[in-house]
Amino acid sequence: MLYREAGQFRATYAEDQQIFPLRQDRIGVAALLVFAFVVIPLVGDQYWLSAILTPFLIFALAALGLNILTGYAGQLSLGTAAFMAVGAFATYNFVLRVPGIPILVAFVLAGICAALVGIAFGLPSLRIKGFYLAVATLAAQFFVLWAIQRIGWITNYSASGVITAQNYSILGIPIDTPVSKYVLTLSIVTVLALLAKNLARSETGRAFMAVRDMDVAASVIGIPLMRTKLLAFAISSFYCGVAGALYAYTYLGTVEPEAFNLDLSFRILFMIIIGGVGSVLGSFLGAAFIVLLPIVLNYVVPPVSEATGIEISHAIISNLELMIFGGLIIFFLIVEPHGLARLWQIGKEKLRLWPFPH
Amino acid sequence: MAETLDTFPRLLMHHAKVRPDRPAMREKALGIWQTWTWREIAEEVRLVACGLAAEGLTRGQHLALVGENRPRLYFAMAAAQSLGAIPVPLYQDAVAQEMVYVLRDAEVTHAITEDQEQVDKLLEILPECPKLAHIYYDDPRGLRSYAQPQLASYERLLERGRDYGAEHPGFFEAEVAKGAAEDTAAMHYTSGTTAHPKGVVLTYRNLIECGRNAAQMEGLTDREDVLAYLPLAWIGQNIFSYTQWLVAGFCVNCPESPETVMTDLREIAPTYYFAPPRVLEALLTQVTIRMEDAARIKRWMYGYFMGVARRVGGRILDGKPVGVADRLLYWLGDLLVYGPLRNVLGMSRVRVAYTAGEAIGPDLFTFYRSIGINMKQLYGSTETSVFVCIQPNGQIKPDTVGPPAPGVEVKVTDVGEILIRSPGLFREYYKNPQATAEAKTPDGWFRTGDAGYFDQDGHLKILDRAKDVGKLVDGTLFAPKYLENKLKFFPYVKEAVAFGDGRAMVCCMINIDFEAVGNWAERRNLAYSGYADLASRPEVYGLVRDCVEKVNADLAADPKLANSQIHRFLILHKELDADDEELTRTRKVRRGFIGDKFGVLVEALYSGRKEQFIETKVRFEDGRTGSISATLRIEDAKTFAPAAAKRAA
Amino acid sequence: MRADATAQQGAGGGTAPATGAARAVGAPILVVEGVSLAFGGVKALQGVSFDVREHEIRAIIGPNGAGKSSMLNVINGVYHPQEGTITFKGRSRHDMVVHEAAAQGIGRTFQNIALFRGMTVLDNIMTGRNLKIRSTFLEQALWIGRAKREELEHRRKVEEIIDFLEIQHIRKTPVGRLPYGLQKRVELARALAMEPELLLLDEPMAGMNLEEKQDMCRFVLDVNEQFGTTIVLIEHDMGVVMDISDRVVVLDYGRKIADGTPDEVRANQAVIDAYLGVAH
Amino acid sequence: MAGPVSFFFEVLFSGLLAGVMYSLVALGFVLIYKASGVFNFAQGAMVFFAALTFVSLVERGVNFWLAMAITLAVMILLGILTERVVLRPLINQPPITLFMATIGLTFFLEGLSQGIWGAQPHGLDIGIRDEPMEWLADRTGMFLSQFDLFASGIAAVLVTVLALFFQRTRIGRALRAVADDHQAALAVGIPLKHIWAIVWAVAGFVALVAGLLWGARTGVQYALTFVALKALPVLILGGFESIAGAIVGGLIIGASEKLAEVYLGPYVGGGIESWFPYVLALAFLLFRPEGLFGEKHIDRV
Repeated sequence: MLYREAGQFRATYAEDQQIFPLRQDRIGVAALLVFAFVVIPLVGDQYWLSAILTPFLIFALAALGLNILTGYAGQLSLGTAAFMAVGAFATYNFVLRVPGIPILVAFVLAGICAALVGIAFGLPSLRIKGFYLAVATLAAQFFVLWAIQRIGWITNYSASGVITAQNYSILGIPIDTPVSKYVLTLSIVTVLALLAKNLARSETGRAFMAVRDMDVAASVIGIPLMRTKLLAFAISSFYCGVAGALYAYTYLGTVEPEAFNLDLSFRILFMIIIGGVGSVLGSFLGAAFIVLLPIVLNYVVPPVSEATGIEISHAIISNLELMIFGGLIIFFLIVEPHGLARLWQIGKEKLRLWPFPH
Repeated sequence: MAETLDTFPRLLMHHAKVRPDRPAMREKALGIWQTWTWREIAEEVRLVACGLAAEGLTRGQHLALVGENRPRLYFAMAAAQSLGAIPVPLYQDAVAQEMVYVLRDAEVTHAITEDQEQVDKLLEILPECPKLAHIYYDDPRGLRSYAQPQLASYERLLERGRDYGAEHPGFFEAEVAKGAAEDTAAMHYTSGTTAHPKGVVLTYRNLIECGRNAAQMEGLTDREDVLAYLPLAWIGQNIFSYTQWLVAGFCVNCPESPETVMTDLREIAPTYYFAPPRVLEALLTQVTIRMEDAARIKRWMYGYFMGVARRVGGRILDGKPVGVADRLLYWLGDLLVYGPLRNVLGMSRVRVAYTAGEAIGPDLFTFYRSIGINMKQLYGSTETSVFVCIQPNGQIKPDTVGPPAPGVEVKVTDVGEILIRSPGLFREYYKNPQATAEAKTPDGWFRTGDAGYFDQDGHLKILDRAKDVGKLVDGTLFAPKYLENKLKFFPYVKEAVAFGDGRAMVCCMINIDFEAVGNWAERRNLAYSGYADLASRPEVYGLVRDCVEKVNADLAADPKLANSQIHRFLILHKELDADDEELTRTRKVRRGFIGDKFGVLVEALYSGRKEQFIETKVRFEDGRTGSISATLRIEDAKTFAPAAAKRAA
Repeated sequence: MRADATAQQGAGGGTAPATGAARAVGAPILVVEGVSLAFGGVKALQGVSFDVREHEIRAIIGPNGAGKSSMLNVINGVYHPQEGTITFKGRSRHDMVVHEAAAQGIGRTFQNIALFRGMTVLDNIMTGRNLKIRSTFLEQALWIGRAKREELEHRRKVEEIIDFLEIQHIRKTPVGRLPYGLQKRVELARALAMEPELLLLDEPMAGMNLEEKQDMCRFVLDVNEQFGTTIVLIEHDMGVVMDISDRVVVLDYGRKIADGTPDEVRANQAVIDAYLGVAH
Repeated sequence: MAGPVSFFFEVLFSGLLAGVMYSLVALGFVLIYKASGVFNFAQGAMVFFAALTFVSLVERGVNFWLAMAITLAVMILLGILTERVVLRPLINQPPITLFMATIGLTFFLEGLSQGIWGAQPHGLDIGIRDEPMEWLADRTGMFLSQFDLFASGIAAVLVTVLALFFQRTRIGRALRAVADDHQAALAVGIPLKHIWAIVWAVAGFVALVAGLLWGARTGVQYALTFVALKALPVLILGGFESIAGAIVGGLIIGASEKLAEVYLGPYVGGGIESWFPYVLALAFLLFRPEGLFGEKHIDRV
């Protein structure tokens, strides 16, 4: 209905292969970007910026990283948080030990560190698949956290392993307000999402998906499995590493290794299952869902509790949250394995075919 | 300057100079719309012309074009004209034998074909057409191992042209300069509902003046987009996708294949569109079928807003006063239904749309206008270079074809036949002075053979072919095409053939639309084994009877036509087919032929029998023939007394 | 009417001589010598030797379980034989490595369609071009220079194959939604996108109806004629094999029992026995 | 016999005994994997759920054995529900999907159990003290916990019972048949769906036993769910389909983990049990991807 496609024809392959081939989509995305970059910083209050939008973007980035590995390349990982931790602590060390290093360079280097760790823990993927591999990635989760906690040099010998992000600025502008942190996060996430979209529509993305869908056929047409899988681990870990760096530097400010525990890994896995496996959009939708659900529950439950007279404590709400997450995972796996992104797509198809049925 | 632009090659050179880098033609191929600019086309036409000259094509000779709408066939057309040779497009779906007459009559020496399928046909009849010495093909697929000396690829022709052009600098320009407005521009063979087809000789002046007048009237610019999807051999295709293309300098788009026309139409979304009624009918059938599968609420919404559109859509399009509430409703409908519908039909950008080639049912016509598409009727024929009457914007009446187009004189004889004099009038029938003399009066009027009259607003109303309009025994007017078109508005009815001239009542043979009725049957879990089986089902008879009776109710409301209600009908066991000569190649019903071929059925309709056995010969695609037989049921339909029916609101 | 038109085209292609003048069978491009393959105790192939000449269509036939698919899997390195050598384009080796075989110019389709189900037809075929892409993932992520140029160039190549196999209308459809016959065609397209010198087809017509089989035959012949691709195919339908292949190898219980032109093979007593012995 | 040697044995034995505890949890995984091909990540949550239910019942004054019976009933019900609600709709999906579903189940169960019984830790006393056996310490100089010994005994009994169950009963044989071939199982005459329900119920029972033993040792608290994580390397080592593998794998992991912690830990800062088993299992995987007792599968193309 909203999609009036008639007359949008492509005369070159470049037009046909652009990320958003439909004019309406391009307009929509442009409007969204204007809204996110201009309107939100102008009107957003501190709480929304620093407690909701910034973490949402960071989680979306981490989910995107996991999605590259799991959704596109088909390698399940339970160690996402570990790669984030590498990013966070590597950034800390780069800033600490390389005087005057620009923060963006530190982020990129931290991402590369995470990528290297990712490659190391991706090595077993050459011999093992499926949940064997998933279990193997748990090793990364435990080993990395252990290493950060035990190797004092990494945390600059802080007693409890806690680090505090140093002050930093970009082009002389100190990044110390919720707005500036939000805009920085948004910029990085936008660029990385764009790069991910580009990867997905080019040779690398197709190689990932080929390995995911049928590895024997992939190797028969000449896709080297080892290189492809390791590349997936590297790129995925890079994204997670940058997400971890942002987690420390634009969201929390002060982090301990335990912040990157297995629970966080699971949360990010949930984001992609609910949001949509193998979809860049899905990473954002899933992150939004997981970030917003507790907030919605906290808004909704107390009035219900008052109205019904049943006392619902905060602990119960957090348990309810766990149950809802778990239940939703099962629900989505059964009903819509491609998550919210697929629902979105179906809705879009309906609008494109309107008034005819889908 | 305008005086010198009096041949197509000169027009082409003009565009190449004035708008060299504007897209002139596109073709969907290899997944995208490959684009040629005017400059590129002019250059390619030059090469092809040189190549054809090198291969011996000279002034006055004929070049046959056989294939779908492919840019290269258009280029070849312009190339031939540059040399003063005359392009003769053939119907690409004709079987080989049907091509023999034209190829011999026009003494065709060179032919440009689309692909292996067409090459095979020409090779098959080569012994019967000794003059045909050169056959070129566009798509080399499968033709590699063909060794016939007459065959060469289009690429080879280009190569020859490159060499020839290098050897003869200035040759092309000199040839173009030799052309004159009175030269023959093209020859189109009339589909020939009777006897052999006749070659209609049209000059540059005929085509260009006609095309230019109409383009001015409709305000066509060089920004129009047109989809070329109808047979090249049809004069309309020549006018809209070639003559006016060169006159206005817009862009013509060739679809990927006949199967993808709907998708391609939607992608291009032409601004200038034309379709014979059967295409519009097929589109409406698609819409109806797909809406039937929609959820109930959507069906309701569709039904409701289509009602609103019928009531006020046409008036809004004509700029007539409409109440605020209705305007608001129509606006809402446009948002929810009409706009999306235009979008899925690929007609969002249409500024001017014509329906031509045949009379259109008023309901079908109104449907498109009501959803906001500026559809107009156009009256004309091959002999008049199409344009005789055009409905001007804002003065659209579904049952007339509008006033005469600029520069056209129309008069109606005492016996009701329409005569025409216009700059577009053909010069002659090729090598057929007798037919020319029959068709053209000494003072230059062309006898159309159509019956009609001017209404009080000066709009021409066409009844039918003059020879087809008849009278029932009681003297009531019987216009079979009018009835048939009313029936064909229903998605379930594909073709209808009405009989009644000199009879006491009107009876009708009907072809169901296999897809629409098949869909209907599936939704009712009605199993059927094929077309003949489905057509014989009592349920289907019931469905068709409803359609017939609705038509009758309508007819009863019109005092002049009330007596021509359909009393009896039957559903044919086979689809009427051009290969069996029941339809013309432009898919017009050949009523007389059908009356003869199915004589027993006609007799059974009027003798009151309940069923009738019939055996008919059919011809398959590959040229084999066979016969099929069936016992057809004949049913009565309810008719309405003229007084009992209320006038439609 | 349209389906008939295609069939007519098909008939036209079929009437053209299968061994046209455009195609000259050359020297052996592939030589298989003494290949034996066993899974645990099961002997799939025992001392099989044969050669494939450049530009020819070579068929491998045999009853179920004769080791035909195993043979293909050995040729392109999916299985590693215990004994024997494979000589491809003059280089002998004990066994192939899968993606190396691809790089050497061996393309392959599978008996049970092995398409990438989560991807569209276009993307599936594009994966066939992956080997030819030189840009790095970084360039691709940034969509600059070489990466973009290559992507568009290869798209054009792929479109030619799409056109060749007449699958334009399903270009953007996810392969999972296609009917079986079309999936087979897409798989062939993907293999063709590799521009292989040697194309291994594992039962390309299995499970197809007559019209689809005719189409597929026409495509196989066209590929052979137009691109000069050497083709090794396994097929169950004897009629098809005899019509389109130059030479035939017959396997039974992992051993070669006959080798020769279709006529020679048809007359071979061992072949007749092997086929009569198979219950249908 | 005091000194480094006896200390080594002390470490080794206590490791082996702890390993038995891992085996006990791994056993639950193996049972379900064998019968339905599902890698049930929620096994840990089931252990926690069982222990928490039991201890809460006992704290509310329910008799020990009655609490045991009620908990068992709850676990069986949970198993059946899981099969019905989660696994049956996902039948024929790729194993990795089922795996993720059980991660969802893990969260659901954690939320559910704490939602019902509260999140505060509980002590669980089953009458055996977790202290060294004096007579053993006196004679050999080794300090081994009598609780560990007791737990090992229970585990041994459980394994024996299960082995008998698999070998001797009709259902047991059907279960084994299922593991090999679903069609064959149908031939035994037991509907597949019943078999799966039974397996989930048995797994629930094993979870209960493991929950009681682990709960008695470490207290019943949220961290109990992590014992599942301990069992994973055991599974990789022993193979997903082998009961014997689960036991041997458990012993190896338990022993090597303790030994590594004692002899290697000091050099790298300690606390290496969290990851050592994984690294060990991974290193092992690279050489034998099918595990100790697993069968080698050939990918047929």
